[in-house]
Amino acid sequence: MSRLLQRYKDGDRMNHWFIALMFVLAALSGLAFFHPSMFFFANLFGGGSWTRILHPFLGLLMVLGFLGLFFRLWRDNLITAGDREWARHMGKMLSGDKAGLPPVGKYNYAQKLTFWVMALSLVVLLATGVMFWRPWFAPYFSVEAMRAAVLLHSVAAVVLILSTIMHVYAAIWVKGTIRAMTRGTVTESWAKTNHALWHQEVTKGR
Amino acid sequence: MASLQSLDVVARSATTLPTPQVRQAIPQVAKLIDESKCIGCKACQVACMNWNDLRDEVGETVGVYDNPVDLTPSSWTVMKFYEVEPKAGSLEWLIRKDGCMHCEDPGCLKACPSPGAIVKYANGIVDFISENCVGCGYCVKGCPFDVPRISQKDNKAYKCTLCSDRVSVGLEPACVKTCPTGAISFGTKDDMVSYGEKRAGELKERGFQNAGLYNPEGVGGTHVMYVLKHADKPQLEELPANPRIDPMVSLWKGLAKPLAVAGMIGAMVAGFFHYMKVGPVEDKAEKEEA
Amino acid sequence: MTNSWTDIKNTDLVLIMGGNAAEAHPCGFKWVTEAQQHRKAKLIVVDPRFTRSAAVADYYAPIRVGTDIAFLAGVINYLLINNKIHLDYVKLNTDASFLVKDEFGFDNGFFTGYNEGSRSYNKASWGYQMGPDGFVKTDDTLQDPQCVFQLMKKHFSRYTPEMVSKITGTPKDQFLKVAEMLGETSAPNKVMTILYALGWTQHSVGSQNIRTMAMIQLLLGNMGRPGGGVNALRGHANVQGITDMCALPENLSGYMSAPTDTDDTREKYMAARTGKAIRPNQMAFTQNFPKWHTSLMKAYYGNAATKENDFAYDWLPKRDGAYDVLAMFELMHQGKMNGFLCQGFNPLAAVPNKKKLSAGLSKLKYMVVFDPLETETSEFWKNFGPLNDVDPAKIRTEVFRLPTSCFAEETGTFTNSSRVISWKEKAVDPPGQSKADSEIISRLFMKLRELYAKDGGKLPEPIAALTWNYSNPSAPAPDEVLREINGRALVNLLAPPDPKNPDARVQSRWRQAPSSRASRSCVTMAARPAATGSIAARSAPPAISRNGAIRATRPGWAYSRAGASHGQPTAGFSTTAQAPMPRASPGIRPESIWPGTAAGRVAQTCPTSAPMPRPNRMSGRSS
Amino acid sequence: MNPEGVARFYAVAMNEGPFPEHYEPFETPVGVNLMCPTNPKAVSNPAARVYKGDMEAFGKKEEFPYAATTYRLTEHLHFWTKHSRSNAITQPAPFVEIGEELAREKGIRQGDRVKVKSNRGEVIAACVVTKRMKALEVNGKKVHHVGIPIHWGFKGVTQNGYLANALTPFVGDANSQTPEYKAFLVNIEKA
Repeated sequence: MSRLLQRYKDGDRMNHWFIALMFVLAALSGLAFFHPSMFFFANLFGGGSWTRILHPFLGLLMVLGFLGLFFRLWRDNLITAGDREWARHMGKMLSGDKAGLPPVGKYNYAQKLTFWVMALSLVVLLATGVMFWRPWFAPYFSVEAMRAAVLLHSVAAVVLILSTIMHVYAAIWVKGTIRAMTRGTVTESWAKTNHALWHQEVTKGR
Repeated sequence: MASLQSLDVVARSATTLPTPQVRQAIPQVAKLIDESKCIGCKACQVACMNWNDLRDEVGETVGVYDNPVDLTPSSWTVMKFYEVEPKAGSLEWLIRKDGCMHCEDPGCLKACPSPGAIVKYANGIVDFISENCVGCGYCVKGCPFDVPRISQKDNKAYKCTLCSDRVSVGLEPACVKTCPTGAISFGTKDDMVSYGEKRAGELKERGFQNAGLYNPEGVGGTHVMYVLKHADKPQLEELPANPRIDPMVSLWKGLAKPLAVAGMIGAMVAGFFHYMKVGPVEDKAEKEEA
Repeated sequence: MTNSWTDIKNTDLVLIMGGNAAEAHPCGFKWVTEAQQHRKAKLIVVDPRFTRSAAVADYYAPIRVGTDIAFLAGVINYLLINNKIHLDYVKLNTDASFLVKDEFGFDNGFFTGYNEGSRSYNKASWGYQMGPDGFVKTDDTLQDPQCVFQLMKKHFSRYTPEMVSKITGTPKDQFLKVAEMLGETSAPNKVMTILYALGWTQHSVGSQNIRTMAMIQLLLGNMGRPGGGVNALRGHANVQGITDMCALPENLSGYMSAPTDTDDTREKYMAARTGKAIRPNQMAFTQNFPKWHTSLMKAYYGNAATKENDFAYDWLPKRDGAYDVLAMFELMHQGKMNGFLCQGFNPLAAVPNKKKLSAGLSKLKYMVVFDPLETETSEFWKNFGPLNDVDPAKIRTEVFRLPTSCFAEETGTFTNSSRVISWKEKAVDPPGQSKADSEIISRLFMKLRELYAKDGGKLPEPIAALTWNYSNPSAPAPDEVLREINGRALVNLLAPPDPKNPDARVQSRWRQAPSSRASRSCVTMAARPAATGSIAARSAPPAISRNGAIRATRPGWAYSRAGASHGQPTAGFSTTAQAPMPRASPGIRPESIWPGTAAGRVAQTCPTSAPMPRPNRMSGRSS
Repeated sequence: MNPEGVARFYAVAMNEGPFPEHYEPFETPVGVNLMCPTNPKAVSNPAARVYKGDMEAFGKKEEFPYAATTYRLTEHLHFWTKHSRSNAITQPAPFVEIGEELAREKGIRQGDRVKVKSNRGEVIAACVVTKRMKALEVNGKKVHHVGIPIHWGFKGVTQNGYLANALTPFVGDANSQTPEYKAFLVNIEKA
């Protein structure tokens, strides 16, 4: 049984799960309006009107939550020269051949990408969402502007959902990852295998 | 105001399966507004208020005859006055009765996310069913004529019902009943179209060369039509020249829907099979130690 | 209206001037759109503003306010010099050929006989030249320089298109365009109608505005023809009804001129009002005046009105001066009138110069307001900031407000612009303690009568002897009043033999005309010594007259005159009088209270009959 | 029906003359009667009754240069329907109408509050600036019109307003005594 390494502090984890929760609620309530086949989600929120009332607030909370995490993690997610190298070998990653990949730090290129895509789509969701948030803000925007807004809002939402699906799958697929967010720790061997450079960093001087 | 039977509902918002299509024998109805006979007396506005038991706020004069100045949740029709000079020096005072056009292909219905909040009846009337309205305001974005208004009081969308309750029992809409000069007529769509074209012809004789019937194809024709003195320039009266459901709305409520759903499901399915084929990533170290 | 609303659909050209039919009369306006669509009629609007009528017009010309006579006189000139007149019609049906006294003249703004001090004319020099036979001299060639036609040519020749444009501000080409379009209807197969309202009457030259138009229609031969006429559009549902009920101080019921101080005997009164034909084979409408008046007095006083007491002539109030709406408030302002019963009338809002009105009302001892609404007048004493900046402390007038029922809250009739009378049933009960005007006035009358009986007083007879046979004297039922006004036979008369068919005898009845309660219900009594209680105010000028069952009913003399007109049948009257129309005739007969106005309708009831003599349009009051 | 038995072109019954003649309104923007420029006594109807004090209450064109007229609107009936909610909704508040040219001269914009003064009183209301009232060329000079609907007062369910008859002159037709509501003089300025 190898040593455990601290990957996330409690704050980070609580923040993450708060976002996750808000995402699920916002996504379900949003999808209810997006496609008739998913309108039944509205029942989870007390019917159409309540869904319409709650969705913007859920979305707002998600964004605020993400803001918190953003400030904790943005530095670790800056794209580096190593990432470009790693990107070239992404194919091996998908076939599960870890050995063929250059060593990475706390996050690999794909994770960083997901981080920024999520951040970006949340910005779009917030901006466009406000534009047709009834009854408060919608009256200040022209119908044309709102038409563009609803379209962009949907696109951004889909992007966010897709990247989240990927995010979740990756966590399930790479064994030993989930405990990072459930317990905050990972096994040293997990770190060696998946984030060699980060492992060196945290074990340096021991 | 749902006053017809569910059998009469031929189109229903946010509904993926077909609605009853058996009622084929019902004649399509239409209201024809003959601008050349309209004296802007606003009797239709008052008739609408009285039949539908609406009473808007007593407003202010903002410097025009129009009052209320625009459609509101409690004013489903208003007279709009336009001082225009189609030819330089030839002043005309165009008076248009504004309200829902009851499109054959209604943008509001297309945009509405709430099942059954907006319906189209077999006779062509587009109606809002308030009990299903969630107040999202999508109908506002869907409408090419900027008609629906959402109440600040109850967050429901409102507009002209073409007096569907009266029509369903064989009466004409209240505004038609009231119009003192016969500027508003009501009948089957076919009759109204031919009468409208006749009137347009008579107006041409009277010197309005560009008189014509406003029954825009872009929305599949409308069940409220105008006889315009200047059908070539409907913009003179804030009527869109070629109204159609906005491309952004079509995309949003058209292609975007299946694509997105396919994408999301696709992503999950892909993940599943990837897992099954490649299997999980486990770190060697653990194995060795074991 | 000389014609009916529905008749407008028969016209080829509609002129709207001095009115705004589309806005003020939208329901009647349907007949204009009807004519436009189905008869391809053209619509011309002449107005200072481009109105909602102009919005649906074929041609619009602007005009400066108060210059209609210049415009229309210019049209007359245009018609005369371009010979756009219906000459046969003019020769047959107008006084064009009559010779006028040589003394008559016009110079620099004044006709002959002007007295600057009294601001009035001595009309001695104006009359026609009378021949030894007692008839007017005429020149059928219309060439005599003193004949009306030539005088007219001379008078209106000064109104050149240039002058018209200079005065009215109407661009010359636009004026000529209108004149030309009007001129086209001089063709015998073309007819024009004119719709006007208060835009012509509410001027210091209001009556002449309308007269000028009447002259145009005569020149064009458009009077008394379907689709023609000069049509005054009344202000609301029943203003005609109130007018028919002698709401005017100078009238008794049936538009019979009321006596003045100078008519101290019945003889004088009759002499001044009984007309005599001044052309051979003609009749003067007013030659039966004594018969009408006697009928009225029998209706007022029944058996108390006898030949011996001159049919109670002495009991009638004698006007000591003008009591029109302006005169009344002038008296008030001078402090000479200090009590005011204000029935269905909002003078503070409706009468000119609010400041003067307010000052006048403040000098009253008391004012009683009968109205279904809280009128400004009833609160003239209250300070509403700048909107009504008065000091209640300084106003001593005691104001009583008597809530009355509204039109939908009482049974009765409406008389519309066409003089068509419709009976209406009460729809709802009046709120609270409101009462019908008729009940309020009747109770007041009963109280007065009681007081006279108890305390006597100067000349009690007019009140004491008045016919008042209602099942409930304090609240006459509308149908009772209507029945009474329809008149009743005192004695059966046989018509004189028909010369064409001497054997046949037409059964006719001499009917007694009843009084119109309105002659009292509309009284505003000036609390002044004259116990004769002068008829002091129209209860409701066009500005705001009220529907009321009683005032909405008909003047009864219409029948008695029908009887009277036997023996001298003339186109119009023999037709209408003998037409079997007991119920319908009331709708038609009152037309004739405006001399000649029946013609338009007669032409319809018997299209074959020659166009009727035309009226001199008496006053702007017909709006 | 007339003693003549025919219609009259020539009517002795009329108080100001057997033939119609143009006379200016008692408040005239022209000042003279162009039909008889040399006769100051025949500017306005010489037979019209004018009471003592009212002559003085007439305004002159120097002080009140604009021709005004009062009128009804289709949405209301005189001073009754301001008590009715439905009518109030369709025409809620008092206004006056002027042409675009006059508005430009006076710096008045659509909907501005304006003060209209006659020699007898004043009215303050919103301003409707319109193409429908154009300046007219009268005797070589421009005459502007000011239109004043009458329907508002200080009772009822409409917005309160001034009574239009604060402005109108106390003089009537020489035959019927119907007041001259339709032609008088005012001045107008931004309130």
